[in-house]
Amino acid sequence: MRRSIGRTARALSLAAVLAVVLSACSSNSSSGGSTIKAGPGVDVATKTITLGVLTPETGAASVIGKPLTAGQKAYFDNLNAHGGISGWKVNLVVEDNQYNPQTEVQTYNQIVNNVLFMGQSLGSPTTEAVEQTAQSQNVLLGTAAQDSLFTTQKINAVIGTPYAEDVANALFYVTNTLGKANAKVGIVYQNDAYGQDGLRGYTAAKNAYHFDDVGHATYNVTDTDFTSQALAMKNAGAQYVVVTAIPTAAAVLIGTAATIGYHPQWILQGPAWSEYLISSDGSATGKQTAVAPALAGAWVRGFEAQWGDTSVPGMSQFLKVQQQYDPTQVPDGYYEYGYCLAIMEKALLAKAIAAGDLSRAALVKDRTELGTVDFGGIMPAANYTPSLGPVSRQTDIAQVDLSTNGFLKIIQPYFESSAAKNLSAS
Amino acid sequence: MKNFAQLLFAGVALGAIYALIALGFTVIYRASRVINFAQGELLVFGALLVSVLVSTAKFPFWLAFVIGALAAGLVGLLFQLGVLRFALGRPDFTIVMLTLGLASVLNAVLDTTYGDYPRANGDPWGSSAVHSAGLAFSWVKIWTIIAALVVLVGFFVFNRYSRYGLAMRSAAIDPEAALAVGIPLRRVYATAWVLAGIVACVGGVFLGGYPSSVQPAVGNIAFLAFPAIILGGIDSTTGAVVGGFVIGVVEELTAGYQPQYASWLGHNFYLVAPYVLMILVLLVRPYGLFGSRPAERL
Amino acid sequence: MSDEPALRVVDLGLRFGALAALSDVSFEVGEGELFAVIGPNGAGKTSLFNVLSRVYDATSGRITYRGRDMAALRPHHLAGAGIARTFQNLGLFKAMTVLENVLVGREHLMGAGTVRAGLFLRSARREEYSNRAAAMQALEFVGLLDSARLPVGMLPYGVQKRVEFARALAMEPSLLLLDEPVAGMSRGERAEITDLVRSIHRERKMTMVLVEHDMGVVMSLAQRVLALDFGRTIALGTPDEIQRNEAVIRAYLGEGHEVRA
Amino acid sequence: MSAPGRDTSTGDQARGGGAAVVKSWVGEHRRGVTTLVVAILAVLLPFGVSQYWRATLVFIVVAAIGALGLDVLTGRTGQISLGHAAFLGAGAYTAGYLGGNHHLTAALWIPAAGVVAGLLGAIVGPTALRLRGLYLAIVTIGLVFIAQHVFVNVTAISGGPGGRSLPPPTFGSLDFANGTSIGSLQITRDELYYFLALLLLALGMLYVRNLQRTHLGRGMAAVRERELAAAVLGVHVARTKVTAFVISSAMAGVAGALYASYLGFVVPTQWDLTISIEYVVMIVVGGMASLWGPVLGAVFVIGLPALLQDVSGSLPFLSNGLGGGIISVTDTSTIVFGVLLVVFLLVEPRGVVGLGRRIWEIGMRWRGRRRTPVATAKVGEVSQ
Repeated sequence: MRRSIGRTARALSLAAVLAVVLSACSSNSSSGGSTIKAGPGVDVATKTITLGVLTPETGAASVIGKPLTAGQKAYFDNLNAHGGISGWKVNLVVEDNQYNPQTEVQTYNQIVNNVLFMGQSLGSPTTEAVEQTAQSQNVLLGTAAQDSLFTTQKINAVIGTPYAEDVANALFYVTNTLGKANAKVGIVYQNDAYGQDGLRGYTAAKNAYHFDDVGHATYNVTDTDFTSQALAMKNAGAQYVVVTAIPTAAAVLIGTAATIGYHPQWILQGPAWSEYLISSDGSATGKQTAVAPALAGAWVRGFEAQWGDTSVPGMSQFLKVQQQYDPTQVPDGYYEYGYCLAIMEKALLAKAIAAGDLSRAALVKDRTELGTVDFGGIMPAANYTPSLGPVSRQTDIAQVDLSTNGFLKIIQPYFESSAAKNLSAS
Repeated sequence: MKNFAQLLFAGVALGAIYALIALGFTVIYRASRVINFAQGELLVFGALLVSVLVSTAKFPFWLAFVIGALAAGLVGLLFQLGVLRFALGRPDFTIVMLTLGLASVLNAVLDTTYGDYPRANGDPWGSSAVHSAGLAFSWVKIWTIIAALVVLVGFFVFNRYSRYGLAMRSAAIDPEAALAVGIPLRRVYATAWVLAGIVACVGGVFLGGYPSSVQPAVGNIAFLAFPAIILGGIDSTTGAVVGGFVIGVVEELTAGYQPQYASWLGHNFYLVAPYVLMILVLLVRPYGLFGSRPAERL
Repeated sequence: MSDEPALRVVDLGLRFGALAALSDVSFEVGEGELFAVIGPNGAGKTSLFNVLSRVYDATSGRITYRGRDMAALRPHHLAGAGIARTFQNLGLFKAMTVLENVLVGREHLMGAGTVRAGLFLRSARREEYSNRAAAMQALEFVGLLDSARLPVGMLPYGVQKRVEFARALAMEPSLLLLDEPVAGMSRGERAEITDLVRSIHRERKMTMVLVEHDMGVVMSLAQRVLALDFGRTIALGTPDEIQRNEAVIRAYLGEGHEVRA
Repeated sequence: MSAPGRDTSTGDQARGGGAAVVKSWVGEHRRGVTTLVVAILAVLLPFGVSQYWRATLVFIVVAAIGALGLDVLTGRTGQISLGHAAFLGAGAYTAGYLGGNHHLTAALWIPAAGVVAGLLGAIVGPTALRLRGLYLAIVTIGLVFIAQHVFVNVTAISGGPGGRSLPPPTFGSLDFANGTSIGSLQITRDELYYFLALLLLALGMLYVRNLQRTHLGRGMAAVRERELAAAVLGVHVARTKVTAFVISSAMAGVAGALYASYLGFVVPTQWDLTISIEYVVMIVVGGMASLWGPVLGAVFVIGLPALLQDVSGSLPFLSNGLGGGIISVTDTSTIVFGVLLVVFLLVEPRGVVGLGRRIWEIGMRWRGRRRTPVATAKVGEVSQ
């Protein structure tokens, strides 16, 4: 009974939201004698800007897409509630790209005429599938994928550090910061674009710091057993193992290793981590999983600040917004990522509005001249220049700590390695 | 040597899962002469239900397990009664498509009800393991093998001695004849679908054991079990089981040794090794190791 | 009929594991002769027929047709070698029309490949139409001209049998093998088919081997008859001789009966 | 479309006249006219629809080409294949290699994609000869896995696991990426892809239609219905099967090339079993061994979910990423699709084509019923 009431309530609120969105779509770019130049998705009359979001809401990747979109939306909702960008409000139209290129193309075309640009396009193969069209239509893509190649096209407005730089930094931390110059290091990576990028950083770091590269092992995203990979690393005697994988795979790998009595220092790439690996519902209150002990102590390198660490300037504001708009959200790096993506887009829109030109072409140009965007430390500041390339090369290193809220404790704040600096984008 | 033993153990455990899935395929094939493309979804359905019963409803594992298995069987039954019953005598293609329909519906329903977060399968063993001779045998894997063997033995007993077992075998050999001698085909088919659901659930639950977890994606493993049913001969339950264990071991050993001894075969060759083996076998025996050659009709 | 036999079968043997379906069967069929093989159920008629039509390979002995060793022929070579057959349980393709079924019989006479046929070039077209004409004539012969475009599946059994004959004729064979053509037919249908076989033999002057259970049909059609039992020859001769043959009578009806033709 | 006319008129000479012929001649021409109308509508279609549907149309027509090929193998020759994805992929990478690495014109890489995939079919076909039914089906599944493995590891051509980008078709100065304009009429990238695919589909259908009217088509049907009987009647079973394999793979290759080029970027994991399955669903739902079946199947399998996605976006109880809602748009459309698939196949196992025929027959009967009373009335008048 209570549930059904809840439903109706939710439905109503949603209907309201939709109404706004639809009205925004229906009467777009009706420039009523105002001075501003407006592209599609811009309603000068009501001063609303509509952005598209192409993100996986279903399937395995929805574990990333849902929190990321939530964080992005929370930021804009809060922004709109506080007068928007000099009076302009930002709406999101969300479509499920199912992490499937064909669906991405369809959903892109479904909304492209009603949006100024894509506030989010999640995934590598998906984003690749619309890049060509987007370029020809000057539709900026808020690309949520860390593959280095996206940093080389001005149509992709990316944030954060590419996977390759990320790995290079982590290995710099081992060889230089910790002074383990000739540590025995191995890597287990997913045999796809993501894994390839991780491997690229690994190789770059190897050439720069000459650590003892004892072995590589690959796996497939459908694998259910990791005995061979665990044994390969164990026999190679790897003391540090870089894991460029998805969370479930990382868990099975590390769990299997623990069973056969192999406990190296695991170095998980950002996407290999999920709080659901530790707790049944991702929260501190949830039931601890069986693999949690095995994961404790592992390093997770990424570029999001530790959830709730108020020493980070932007954190308290971030938490306030999250409390207000997504009180049930568990600590999650992707939520932070989405929030920061929104910050970058807000900066972009602010620049365009200030220049009085909200046309698509203008925004693509603005992306290259945006300069530095500060995320209040929630993510390393991003720097947008006409020369393109990675907008950030910084990484932080967190350690899995079962007692911390969010289970991650930062042990090394943002830093940047020489190898990462010298990495040329793919 | 230690490596080999460790890999072999993992292979047998993985093989046990394949054997269960393969058995599910074979049961349906013998009854309706089609591949059941919903086998993977049935597996996920059962496993997720067990997981939720244990974690939220606080059921004891074994009770949840039984309920989950029966529920999965029920889904199979309902599909037979609600859909396939009306498709009796339709071309095989149509029936295969119907199982695909079931697959996509189940898939979306599971996604909606449970989401895609990994869940514990709820078993009592967790990460516990037996250590001896420098090898580690995790209890989940040991139980996986035991459970598989129990199910398989149970199935053979049922198949051999129960009234339905006989009925199913005769229906498998010649439906028309079976019908003629008054064997209730529909009830036989229904039984087959119940069994398929049950074995699927068993496979799913153990697949989700430590250090793995249960989420919709694990349903994909069903596709990897195909070589098992062909290797053994699709209409032979013995074949399915043998095939299952064989490809489990082959996959695991390939993963263990190919990278160092035959790296030219490329990364992740273990993924295709079972299929390569299957094709090699078929070149010699077009109907698998235990399969029966269908009578050529003029 | 010429003295050099068309079909020569020497010491033919066929065994399935321990079971001997045929042993030392020998006979000759002259050009243009209508030769019949009879025998009770399980006598080995069908086995013999399947060996002749290359469905089975003989375990021993040899078969030559017009001096050519048939063991060398694969089933799809038969048509090219001028040998056609009908099937005991109708070898028709239910999903096709009558005309298409008959045209399948002319497969070996048509050479257009995927390119010529796919682009429907003049040559392919000419080939297609000339063969349709031939198929139509075959249908005319069996009196089914008007059914040409009907799906064969919806025709009565007797008519389907005629279609099969039309197809056999369309193959333009020199040897026609008939596998129990009247099996499971009504008296009336049986008479029709008998007449059809007779007229084919008379007008097309082709060698025919008829395997049949029905004495009456065989006696009224065949010029010579081979009687089999348990895979062995028990008699070979003219219909009258066969009818009087003790072994045959015993084989068919057991002791103390007369065979009426 | 003059061929059907000739066809029967010659058949006509063969059977020496008769009203039946005239009727069938008209029948053939009614079909010709219908085809013409459909063709015209197909050409005008993209101008009348939204950008969303224009993109969807491209996917539909491209898929129809692949489905047409699969139908030759599975629908017409009865060889169940779940390996179509492998051939789609082969075509795609041929396109990428020739068009991307060597910057050749699409006039070359599109046919090349067909040829390469066809050759692959010619290699695979013979090994499949001994296998029947489900055994063949599952071996072809193996083909998909093996092909994916090759795609992942032949980095030079496939770009490795990271995938590769593909060029838009270019014919001389015409570059699909930029679109073009005829006089004042602007033709977008999507429209260009659509028309190219449509043209290739039309050619493909013409080709298959011709096959089905010649001995090759009959041979295939004979092999499908009763292999051994066909063999004894002189059908070269092995050659027929391999031929079917080659034709099917070649068409898949072309479809794959267009699909990949339209996406602009492909990763090896895209050519997986689900694509193969999707194609089988197309031919079964559309109606096997019929000319329009594969096309209608493609419309059903790709168009229907797209439609559901389109309409269900505005239903209040559906969540669309903005929070709230009970069930996501995708899950809803997946469920509805699954249910429709089941219901449809229970009601009409012969597929969309069968449904069409049924409606047609009903229509004829209705017309017949309407005419008869008029006729009798006339007779009445005369008799008075």
